[in-house]
Amino acid sequence: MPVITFGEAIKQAYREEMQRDKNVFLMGEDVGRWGSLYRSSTGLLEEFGSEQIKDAPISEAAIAGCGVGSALMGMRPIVEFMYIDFISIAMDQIVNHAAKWHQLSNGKIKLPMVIKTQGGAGRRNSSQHSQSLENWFVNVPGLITVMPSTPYDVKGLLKSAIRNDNPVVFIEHKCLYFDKQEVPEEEYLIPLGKADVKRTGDNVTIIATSWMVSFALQAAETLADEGISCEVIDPRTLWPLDKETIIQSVKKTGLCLVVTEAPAEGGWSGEASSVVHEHCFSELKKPVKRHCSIRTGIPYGATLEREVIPGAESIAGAVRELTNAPSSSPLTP
Amino acid sequence: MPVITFGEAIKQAYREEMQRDKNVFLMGEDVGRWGSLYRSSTGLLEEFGSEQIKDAPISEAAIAGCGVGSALMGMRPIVEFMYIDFISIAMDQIVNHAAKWHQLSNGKIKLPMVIKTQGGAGRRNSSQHSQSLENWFVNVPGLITVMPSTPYDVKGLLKSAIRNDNPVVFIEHKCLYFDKQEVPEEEYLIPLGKADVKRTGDNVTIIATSWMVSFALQAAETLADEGISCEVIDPRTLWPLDKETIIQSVKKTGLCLVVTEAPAEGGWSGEASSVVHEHCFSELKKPVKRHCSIRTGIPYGATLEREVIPGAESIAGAVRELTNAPSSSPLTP
Amino acid sequence: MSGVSLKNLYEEMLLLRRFDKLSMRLKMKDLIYSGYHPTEGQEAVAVGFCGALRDDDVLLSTHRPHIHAVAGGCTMEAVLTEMMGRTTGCSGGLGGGMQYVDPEHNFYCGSVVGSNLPIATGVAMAMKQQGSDRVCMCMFGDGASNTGSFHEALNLAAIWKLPVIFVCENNGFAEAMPVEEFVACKRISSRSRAYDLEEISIDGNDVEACRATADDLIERTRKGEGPFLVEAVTYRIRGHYVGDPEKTYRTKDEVAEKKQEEPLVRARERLLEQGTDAAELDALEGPIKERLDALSEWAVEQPFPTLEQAIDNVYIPLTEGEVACR
Amino acid sequence: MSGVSLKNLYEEMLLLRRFDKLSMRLKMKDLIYSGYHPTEGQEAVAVGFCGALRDDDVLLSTHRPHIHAVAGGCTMEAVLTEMMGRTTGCSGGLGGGMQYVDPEHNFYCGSVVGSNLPIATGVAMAMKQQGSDRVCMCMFGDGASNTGSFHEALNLAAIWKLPVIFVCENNGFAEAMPVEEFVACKRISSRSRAYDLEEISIDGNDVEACRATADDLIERTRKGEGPFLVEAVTYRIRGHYVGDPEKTYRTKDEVAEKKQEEPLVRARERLLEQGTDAAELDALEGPIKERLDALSEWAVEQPFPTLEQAIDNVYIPLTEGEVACR
Ligand SMILES: Cc1ncc(C[n+]2csc(CCOP(=O)(O)OP(=O)(O)O)c2C)c(N)n1
Ligand SMILES: Cc1ncc(C[n+]2csc(CCOP(=O)(O)OP(=O)(O)O)c2C)c(N)n1
Ligand SMILES: [Mg+2]
Ligand SMILES: [Mg+2]
Repeated sequence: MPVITFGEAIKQAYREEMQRDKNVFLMGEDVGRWGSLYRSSTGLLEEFGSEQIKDAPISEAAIAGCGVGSALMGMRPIVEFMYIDFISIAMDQIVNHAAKWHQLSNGKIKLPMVIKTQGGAGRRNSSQHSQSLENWFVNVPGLITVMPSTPYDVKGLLKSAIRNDNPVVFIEHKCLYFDKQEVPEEEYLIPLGKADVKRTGDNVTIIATSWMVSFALQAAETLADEGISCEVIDPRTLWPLDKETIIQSVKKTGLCLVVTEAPAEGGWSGEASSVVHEHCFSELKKPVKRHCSIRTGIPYGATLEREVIPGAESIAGAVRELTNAPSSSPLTP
Repeated sequence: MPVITFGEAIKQAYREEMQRDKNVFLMGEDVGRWGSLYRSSTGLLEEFGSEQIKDAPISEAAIAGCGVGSALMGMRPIVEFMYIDFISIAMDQIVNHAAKWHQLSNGKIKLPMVIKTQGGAGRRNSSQHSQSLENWFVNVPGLITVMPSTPYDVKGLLKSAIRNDNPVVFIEHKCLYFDKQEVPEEEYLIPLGKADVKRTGDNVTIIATSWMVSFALQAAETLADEGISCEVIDPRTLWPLDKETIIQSVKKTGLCLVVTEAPAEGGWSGEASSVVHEHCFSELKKPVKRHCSIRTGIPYGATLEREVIPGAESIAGAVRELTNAPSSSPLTP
Repeated sequence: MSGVSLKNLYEEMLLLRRFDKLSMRLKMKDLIYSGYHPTEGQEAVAVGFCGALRDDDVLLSTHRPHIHAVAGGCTMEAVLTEMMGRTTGCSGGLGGGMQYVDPEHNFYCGSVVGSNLPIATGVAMAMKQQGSDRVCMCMFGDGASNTGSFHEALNLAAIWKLPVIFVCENNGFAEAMPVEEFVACKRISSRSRAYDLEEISIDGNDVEACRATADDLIERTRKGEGPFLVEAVTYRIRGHYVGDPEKTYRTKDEVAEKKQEEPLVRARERLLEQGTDAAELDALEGPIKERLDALSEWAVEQPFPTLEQAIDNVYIPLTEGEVACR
Repeated sequence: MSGVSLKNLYEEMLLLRRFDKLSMRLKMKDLIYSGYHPTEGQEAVAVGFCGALRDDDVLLSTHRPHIHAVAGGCTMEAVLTEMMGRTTGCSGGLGGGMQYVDPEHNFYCGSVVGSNLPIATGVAMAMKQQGSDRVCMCMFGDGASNTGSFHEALNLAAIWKLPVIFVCENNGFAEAMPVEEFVACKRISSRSRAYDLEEISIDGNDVEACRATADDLIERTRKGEGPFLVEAVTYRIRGHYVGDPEKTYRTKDEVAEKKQEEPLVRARERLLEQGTDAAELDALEGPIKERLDALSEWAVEQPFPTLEQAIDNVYIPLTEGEVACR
């Protein structure tokens, strides 16, 4: 199987879906000439022409509106927002319109629209270019929210998102574009709404999203040497949440850590934690622990931003804390 | 003590603070001539003039930006967004600028700005005018989020918000403006960040926000007759959350219901529920239950919107479910 | 004028005038929920512009949509019962009077001021790409011309030469805010200059001028000469909504004066000048009254949506058999 | 020209040119993090406009702010070390090269395109209300003129006659997007018409024209004649950022041609014409080099902020003794 980058996997998904369906098009600032900020669409302008690859002016509200309007007319737009921080300008279109029209038409209108963006820290971009705002969408009825963490996943999930008839908010992470992985040449889809157990284990369940998944896996590796066996779950779709996979895991392990890059307070971590408590209360040995970014604007600079967000080491620390359980609830795998 | 409406209480807060400090001003669409949609500023244009009461064009981003810029210059703006649904247009200014500049100045700049709006269902305004979007702000570092539920509270909290040097998102509920209550004539302030126990009880803690508080109290009344004693907590400030008051209550009751008008998934209810689990795990007899709106766009019409959001009856039902505990954890007040 | 006589236009306007009156009555009886935004005085724009579209063109409106909707081809039944929250409404009674969609009649409206302009660009972009000669028309107010959405949409439509006609219905006010005070330029049509578009400002109370302009711009748009921005100057005779404290921003005299120039008065005067009999015009009222009486009787009998209808279509389930989450 | 000689202006531009070069070198060494947006070719606007302000005026810039900042009164030390993420930076090294604030020098910039325009209206509103004759100047690009924020801010400033000067630095591109293709009007200055403002478009490579226009507009703004929108036409000689794949959107020839007209070349030519000695101009380089060498040596020694600094000022605690939440 060829080893490709996350960015390349995105491009393959674009290419396959654009070939398959001429109604699929990508629109955003510099998605054409530049091929997107992280080069996930380089060459596609030449390949598909300006009807399917559209460079758009710096008009985030209009870009989103174009998505809504063209989806209404049977197109399958992928509208890209260069940084999730700028989606703040397009929220009206996404929340008040894209998310509402299917319902307002009693199901007659479909709005197959992918709202694609990237978020998170790690590239030293400071607080206006490094936010984790996924939670805004999770709480809005009518939207599906996806956060892929690997090249394999991003390809299969993006293809599903493009084919899905709902508005799907698809949030990549700026630190993942150059990650590499084996990705099959044959076509595959990954269903939305299905979590992936990225590592199986018995002592603790770690639920981690997006970039945090890789750190959770690293932490699990470290902890394995210490005799702590971690199961790492990547929900992939934040809503609808695959509760089953999560519940099954926590019923087995009895301990759960939720890791997000977004600050804990009022974030999706509260959702995940609540779901686990609601469904695994009697199996839980301790309350679910949330391990998230410090509640601060992401600082600029070489190293600080990594200190304010979770990392492999801090995750391992959080798991150790969880598993050094009081004698009343000993570690029984 | 005079009995006044919620709207009148707001006006009193405006008046007192505007008299006290000429730098305080209110700006928004039709806050002047009309005196705001729900009449909470009628007469103030005549009283304070157009420097302190400013009618603004339909330019939500500019209104928010005006708040940021003028606060920077030492003014104390109150910027009003007629419906919280339209704040979707101003998110960039609020999240990327208002919330960040104090930190970017290493604490030198203060941004004393009240971002005032109203949300929620109940006035038959349908899905683009009835949303509960408070959670967007709770997850953003740098913002304080307040949701008052009574005339007494709104006055004291609004005065504190105006005097506070942080950007404060102040969310009223469209169904509360005509509620009446005794409000003292003497000046008083209610500190931000302090929850209020609206009713004491022993069997169940109900945490409810905004309009939901009144339904929780009604439900508690009903349940009292059935021998179920409810403690009703109104957090008033969603962030920073008064964890102490909540924890103390749940340690006593051992059961907890969180009621919000926002849908549960990814909402603030997950935050509240997580906090309780994290701190009261051993005292809890059952997992915290979340009772929230159905995940749908608020439907128009005479009655449906009340069916998709929690009400006194459905809250009572949820509490009954909680308290009909399995024999292993009997109701022991 | 595509062969439509002034008398026909007058009759259509009259129908919309009476439809608005009926709606106001129903609002007063609390049979229409939410705010009702009356349309009295703005019928020429609705009939002139929205009525000029072909069936397969797309019309987008805003928070004051009902006469646009009816002039644009939606049935009065569907529009009225939507305002009344009944299942026979355009949106099955779930949207109400400011936000509903009628895909069959290519009509869409929303209650966030300015937001329909970006959507219109998307509609027009699809039309162009699909190689059709369809046209998108987007109605909005003077107040909406101050939104960022207006600007972003106009620029995008202009650089991509999209088949969309933006119709700014300048009715003098945005709620209580007089246009002179809140829109920085004297003619909203001068905003065209920011996009290298023609400056077109017309008398929005003159139904013939409206229709002629609409016909012309639609034809030119079909030929690929779009987009266009046109300002139609009219006047909002009623308050912004039923219950509006109008005295806070205008005098009764101003309104009375403006009533002399409203589209029905204007069209009637011209018809009389042209030799039409007053009695002939008065005779139009009877059938309209009958039709609206029947409509209203029918409307109040229509059912309200159920809770299931309100939660069924929030999103399209990912898997077969998945039920709406509660 | 407020008594500033062309030679002085030239020298200031030269300093900014070399400052930019130094920054690019530091960026290449990975001592500046995040994207670095070079300013070569745009010095006339910075010196002409930002340099014309009084100390107590307020200057707002955007994602390409460093020469605005320096011309506007911030120290090179604070600006450079901010880009390098050191505690001596304007924002203590927490903001980086696109978003920092220097309240002492009344300078503020942010990295969201267009967002500084609404903030400028707020600053100007406060100035007006406070009865001062201070002026707010807001720098932004051609690309920013397509944002909704631009439009909302211009309208608001115009209806309230605010003391703000919006300076659109049209450098030909927004990232890889050529202005001709993405801005619907030929001259961005025609957007003034949408707000009944004067259309002012000047040669942004002519530092004397820039300064003269700035002086004039600032004076008029102090007298209450604002707001103003001015377009200064210049050219971005470097890529949008260090590493920009420029060949995707322009040719080397185009850039070479434009280099003939860049502000330093232009000013130098004029100075020579006016009889200044070439050697005299060349002699300006030495002291600048020394100054920048010293700056750079000093800068790399400066400390990085601590975690405490990064989390201490997220918000002002509600109660005495409250600690930043972790
Ligand atoms: C973005 C937004 N801001 C505010 C409102 C509240 N609002 C409803 S109608 C209206 C006035 C609109 O004025 P205009 O565009 O002139 O249309 P008109 O009402 O005159 O038809 C306002 C401010 C809204 N619906 N959307
Ligand atoms: C709202 C927003 N959208 C997109 C971006 C990404 N971006 C950064 S700079 C830039 C181009 C800006 O062009 P222009 O305004 O002409 O300024 P210039 O870079 O030419 O100085 C873009 C699109 C951004 N920072 N903010
Ligand atoms: Mg109007
Ligand atoms: Mg530019």
